[in-house]
Amino acid sequence: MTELAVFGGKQLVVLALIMPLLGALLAFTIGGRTARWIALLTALVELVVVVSLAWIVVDQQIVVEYQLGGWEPPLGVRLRADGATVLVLLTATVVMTATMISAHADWQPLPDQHETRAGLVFWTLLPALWAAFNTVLLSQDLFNLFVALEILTFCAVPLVCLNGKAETFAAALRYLLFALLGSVLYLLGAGLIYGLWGTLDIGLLALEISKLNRYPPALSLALGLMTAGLMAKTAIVPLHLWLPPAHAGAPAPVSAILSAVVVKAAFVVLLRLWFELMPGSADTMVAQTQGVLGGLAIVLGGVLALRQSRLKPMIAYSTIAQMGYLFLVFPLAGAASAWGAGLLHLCSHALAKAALFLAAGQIITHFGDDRIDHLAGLGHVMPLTLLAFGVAGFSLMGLPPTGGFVAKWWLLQAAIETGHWGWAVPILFGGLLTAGYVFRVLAVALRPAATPALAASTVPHTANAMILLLALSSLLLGLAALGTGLPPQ
Amino acid sequence: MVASTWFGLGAALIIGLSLFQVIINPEPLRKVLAFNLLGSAVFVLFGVLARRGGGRIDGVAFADPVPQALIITGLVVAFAATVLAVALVLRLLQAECATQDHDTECRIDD
Amino acid sequence: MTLTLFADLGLLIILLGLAIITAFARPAFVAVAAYMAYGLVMALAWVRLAAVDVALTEAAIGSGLTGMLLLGAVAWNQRQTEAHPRRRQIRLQVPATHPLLIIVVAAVCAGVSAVLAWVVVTLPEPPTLQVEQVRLALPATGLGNPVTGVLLAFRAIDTLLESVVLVFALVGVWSLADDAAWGGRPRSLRLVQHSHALTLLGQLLPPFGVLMGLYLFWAGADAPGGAFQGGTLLAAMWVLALSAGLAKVPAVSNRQLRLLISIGSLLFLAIGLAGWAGGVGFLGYPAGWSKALILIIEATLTLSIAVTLGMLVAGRPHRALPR
Amino acid sequence: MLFTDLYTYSLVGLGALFFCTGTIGLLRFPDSLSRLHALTKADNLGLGLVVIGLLPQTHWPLGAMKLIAVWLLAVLASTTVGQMVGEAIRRGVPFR
Amino acid sequence: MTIQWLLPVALATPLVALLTALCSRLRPWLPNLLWLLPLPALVAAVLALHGIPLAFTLSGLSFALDQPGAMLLAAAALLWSLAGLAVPAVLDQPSATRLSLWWLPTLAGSLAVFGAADLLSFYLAYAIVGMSSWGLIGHADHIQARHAAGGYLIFALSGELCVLMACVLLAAPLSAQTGLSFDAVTAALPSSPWRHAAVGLLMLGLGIKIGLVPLHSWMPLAYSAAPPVAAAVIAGAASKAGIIGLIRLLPIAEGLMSTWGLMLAVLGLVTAFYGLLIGVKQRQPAAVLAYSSISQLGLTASLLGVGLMSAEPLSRAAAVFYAAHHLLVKGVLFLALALIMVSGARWRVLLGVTLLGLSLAGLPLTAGFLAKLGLKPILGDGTIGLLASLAAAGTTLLMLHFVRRLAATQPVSPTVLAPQAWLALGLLSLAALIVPWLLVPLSLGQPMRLALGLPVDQIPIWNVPWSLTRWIEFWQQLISAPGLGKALWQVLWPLLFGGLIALALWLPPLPPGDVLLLVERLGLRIVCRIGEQIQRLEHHLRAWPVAGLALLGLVLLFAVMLMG
Repeated sequence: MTELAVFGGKQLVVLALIMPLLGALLAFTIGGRTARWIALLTALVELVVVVSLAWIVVDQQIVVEYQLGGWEPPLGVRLRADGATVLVLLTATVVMTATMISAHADWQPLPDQHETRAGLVFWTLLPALWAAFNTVLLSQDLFNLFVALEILTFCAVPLVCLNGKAETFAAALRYLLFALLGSVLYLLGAGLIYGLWGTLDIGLLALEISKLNRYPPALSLALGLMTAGLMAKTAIVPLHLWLPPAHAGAPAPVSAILSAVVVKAAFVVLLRLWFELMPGSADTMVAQTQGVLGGLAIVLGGVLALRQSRLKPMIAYSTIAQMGYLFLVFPLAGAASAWGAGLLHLCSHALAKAALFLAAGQIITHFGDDRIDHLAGLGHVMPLTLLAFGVAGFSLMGLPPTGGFVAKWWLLQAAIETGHWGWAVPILFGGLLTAGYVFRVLAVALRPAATPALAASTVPHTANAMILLLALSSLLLGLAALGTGLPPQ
Repeated sequence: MVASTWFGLGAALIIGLSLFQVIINPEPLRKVLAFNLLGSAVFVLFGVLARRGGGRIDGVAFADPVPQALIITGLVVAFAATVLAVALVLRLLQAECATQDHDTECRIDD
Repeated sequence: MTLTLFADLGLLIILLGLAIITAFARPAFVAVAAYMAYGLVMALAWVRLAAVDVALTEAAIGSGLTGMLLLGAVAWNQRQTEAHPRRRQIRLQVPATHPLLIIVVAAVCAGVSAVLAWVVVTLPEPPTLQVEQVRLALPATGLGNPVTGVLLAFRAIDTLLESVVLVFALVGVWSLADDAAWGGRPRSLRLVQHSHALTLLGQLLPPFGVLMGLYLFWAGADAPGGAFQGGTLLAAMWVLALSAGLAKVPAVSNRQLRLLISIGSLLFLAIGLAGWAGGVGFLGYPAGWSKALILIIEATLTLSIAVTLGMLVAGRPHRALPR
Repeated sequence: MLFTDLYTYSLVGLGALFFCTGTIGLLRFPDSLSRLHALTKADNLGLGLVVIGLLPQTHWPLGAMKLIAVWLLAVLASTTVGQMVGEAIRRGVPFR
Repeated sequence: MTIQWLLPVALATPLVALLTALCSRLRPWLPNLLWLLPLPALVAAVLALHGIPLAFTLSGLSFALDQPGAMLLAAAALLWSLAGLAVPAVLDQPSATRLSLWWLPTLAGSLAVFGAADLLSFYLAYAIVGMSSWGLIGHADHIQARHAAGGYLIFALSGELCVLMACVLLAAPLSAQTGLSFDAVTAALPSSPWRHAAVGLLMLGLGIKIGLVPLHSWMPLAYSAAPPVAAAVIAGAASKAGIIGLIRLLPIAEGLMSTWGLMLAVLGLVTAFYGLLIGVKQRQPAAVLAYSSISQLGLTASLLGVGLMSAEPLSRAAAVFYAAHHLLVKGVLFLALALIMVSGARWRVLLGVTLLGLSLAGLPLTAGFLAKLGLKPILGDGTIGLLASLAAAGTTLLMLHFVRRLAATQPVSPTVLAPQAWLALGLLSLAALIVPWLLVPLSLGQPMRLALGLPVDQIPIWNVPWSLTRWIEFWQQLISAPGLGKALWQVLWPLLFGGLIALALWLPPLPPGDVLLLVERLGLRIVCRIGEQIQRLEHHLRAWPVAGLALLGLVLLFAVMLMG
């Protein structure tokens, strides 16, 4: 039974990688009105593939490996899907599918038009971004990861300035240049590592590094370059200059995917770098620094989210704060539950953040104003959207039984287990700040409207359904995690 | 000191120069130019590593083919990045020109 | 032996000089010109580093197309500042005027390059693991040139992603057009002033260039060359013809153009899937067929790369097609 | 063998000399047009001499053909560029 | 020894200065010289403490500086000098000169009374101090001053008459060859037939001087009417004449003194608590200080009484130290009052005043704490010990009340004071904090060792010269003493108890939900300001060069960390 599962897993891994790529190319080539349907079809097929892959990997407890082109790792590139990767893949798939369905009506060509600019670009670059994200998750080759991260950036940047507003061009350019700076440093690091051992496959490198007792200067410089480069792409505090304008300026579905999926890719590579390449690195100084930067991000992001006057910049800063939580996994890596906590927080944040941004998008289009102080009467006009906003906010805050809560709980457990009490402070204070800016919005929104009640404008039901689905799935994730009891190893 | 090591040192120096320009120079076009310089210097380092991995068969020097392939892929990716960056800069200039004085026609190519 | 060392050191000094001019020259035009020269001299350096394939790519893409793009952008920027002198310069950031900040940044950059130099000098004995493996595995692919072997057989996924990168970069560039101009023709290659000399060059050079491009693509299997180098040369010739006004830039919504752009990647994907279906594994080639399949892939790749690079240089679409 | 080496040294040296004169012309001449003249004439001639000097060193006939092709292309390119720059100067585009 | 001339010069300088007042041209300069005159006395006292015997006799009047006299003289000279420094700054020209006319005799008397070696010189100095204080009290030209001066005069005169009669009765059994020295007097007293009358009259006379309960009523009127800088010297130095009299003239003799000692102790304690009760009700800060003086002097008297009762010589040394400490602290409080009445309250000054006020009550690390520690074994843990602790708590309450009233005083037209006034206050408060620490090993050495359970070495306490090495070694022993914690707590609890009562009485009325409202009003402003700072910091962080620098900085940081 298991070798059938293994064979099936191998094929599904390849399909998971190729389907979105094929979808993007076809959507571009055929274009016109059918581009949207091609993309949606790809999304559904991809959903089926990933769900079955997830079922095989998680249920059968196996790790699927696939040598591309049949060549052994030092020569060829290896794909690998273990429990963690599949979970993140599944979350990303859910988020992408939900966002595509909720945005299916945007940028539609007029009856006389054959094709619109934004429509073609959106329906081409979104599946492309998806393919790049899948490659980042599955690939085990450092240079292949570089190319995938580059494609991710090239697809994300044009989407940021899709609406053609002047300030979004500056934001997109700053995002592109800073991401490029990060990936050039990453490339330099990968090159140095190749210079040392002549291979770029993570498995083989882990073997080589485990033989060392002290890191040669070339390896420490390479790891420094790669870590800093990837941190530039995850927008941790000192390097977060590009995230707020980009995520706030982009159209809602795009900023949902940027915050929920794109930012996580570089983090997954960082996790792989620090946990698979160098197991047992929790006590090094670097892990402590990452923890400190994470704590700083939580505080700074939280405070600035509180001080924003508009909805989308607030949610963008909240992304910086929540990414801070993920960086706390590094110093706590000694504990068993830290890895599971980081993973769960990554997934629950992705779902909740996507719901928040999509809800914000609906609020801007149908309520007309996204200044937080002017949201009075929103509860009356768009009750469902606000409900989704609230549920997603609770998950971010970490109220039981949401996924956010379980993640924070496991993180605290890890902090106690490893005896580093200090890390509990940012975790709890972050929760407080998050509660601050979520309730601030809810408080205003639930207030009766000063002006006569606006007509309850019709938010498209599919969009509402998708936002609710995302928010509730973040909730269900928490329940599922509670169900399993112990965090996955 | 083998010739390739000299090229490595030269590449390290150019990386330092171009990083300084990327961070300090405020003009976007000069930043993109510095990025290209940075990229080519990184690829020279790859080339040096390739040359060290290679050798000399009956008088004809050869280098490790894998980094060469990586460099070619890297060059194409860097070119794509440059094209996107330059297009963004020109579009930004046009948008800025449009916002500053609405009267003149800010066509990007005339 | 020392003679070639002097030649290399001379080359290196020229490279450093050009790099310094590129980085620190005040007028942008000089910087870009220095960068193009730097690219060409770098091609020589690649030959010295025994990486001829890379030399070709660097000369074509690194200095040729990139130089042309940057030159066009700088020229347009200068035309704009001359036409509207009082407009303030576009700044991506507040210029770092604080001397302390500049000194610290300079120090940190110097630190990074110093550590890098130290690392380069103290690199341990290089592993020849990969070189041997490629030499052993190459006959299986039927290719002579190891670089093409790596590119199209062993690390085929990288090349596939690379060809896709160009397509998505093109989509990114097109996305910057105005909504009204969608479907129109890119116009950035139209010369400000019609020039007879260019027309003559446009008529004389392209046939020779196309021949060279095809030769490069064909020779790529066994000697330095390949899809990218050939494709770039073809693109150069096409751009020359376009800018000389001998050919018209196709409209963005032109269906054939789209197909030409994505045919390379699509076919590569198709053959990969065929391998996957045929049990050889995705991007794997059945035993005897690998050389033939690789040549087919290279041919379509050359074609689509030529078209894509040409359209990339042509820029974003402008006037909408008169319906 | 001595004769071919001697022949190559002398011709390549002469070609290098022409390149030097071209560069000195570039630096010393007052206006752009005369500089253009120096460049296109001297450098092309210098290149021709170098190519002829190298002919015996390469594999006959393919290598020689390639060298000559290189020279012809260089001549074609420099004349076109010379023409275009000349027109630009005549039209009064200020060249810094 | 050539230095012998120092003591007479020290005692004579104020009188000589008084002569210069006759010439009108020099008179306006007098107030500026006031701070200079007590300095020779200070030097003499310091030398005496270092063990150099100083004595001289002048036609029947003999003066000598022994241990207690030198200690009190040093403290008094310091107070007179720094108060003199403040006089020209606080008072304008004509009244300053007028004040200095009465200032000089009081100074002379006060210095001489500590140096007196026999009955006659003691009574002479005591009379001079008594009479000239009248001038200082009546200095201000408003009715209350005249009324207070009149009252003081009646009390002072009757007091001096009683002391005179007591001196006569004491001198009666003596003959010419034994002289009137104190030792002779105390030796002859137990056997003399008029011993009870002499002691009673002596206690009555000196009781008026130190304000024991029925005889205290002049003191509050005098101190609140007198200009505060004058009140400082009277309350500080002049009133100590009574204490030195009790120490010198009452012999430690079994039997005779037990009844008088008991009476003195009881009277002292009653005065202590009476002073506290009335003092808390006073509104004028000067009056509060007056009652505090009454209470402290009462406590010292009770200390002497207990000593007399149990014939314990240690009590004298403790009383001297306690008096010296009270002298300095009271001087600082009055001087601070003087400066604040002119230039308005400043929170830094109030803080210093609170600190010194609480040192009276035994604030840890201050001289008062040492005094309290020294008193413990003498007063024992019985009822008297408990009462003494309660008195300490009362003193805390009184001092806090004084500070509250002081903070409330707002001069009608606040004028900027000359810097020398603040210099004087600063130096004096510094002295009040440090000098007692230097004097402790001499006086309180034995009782403190007893309190901390250390072995008591048997060297007699009086003629032990002061030396730095012995001082350091004394303190090293003390620090490592086992009983330190217990003793610390015994001194501390009254202080806390007094503080608690003060809080209960004077806490401003708070609205319900007090802390929350306070935090809300205060906290919100702070949080907003912090928020703005963080936003500005973050704005700088997002500048491109800074972000680039951070990125490369992280690269180097991580590389170095991994390499190390």
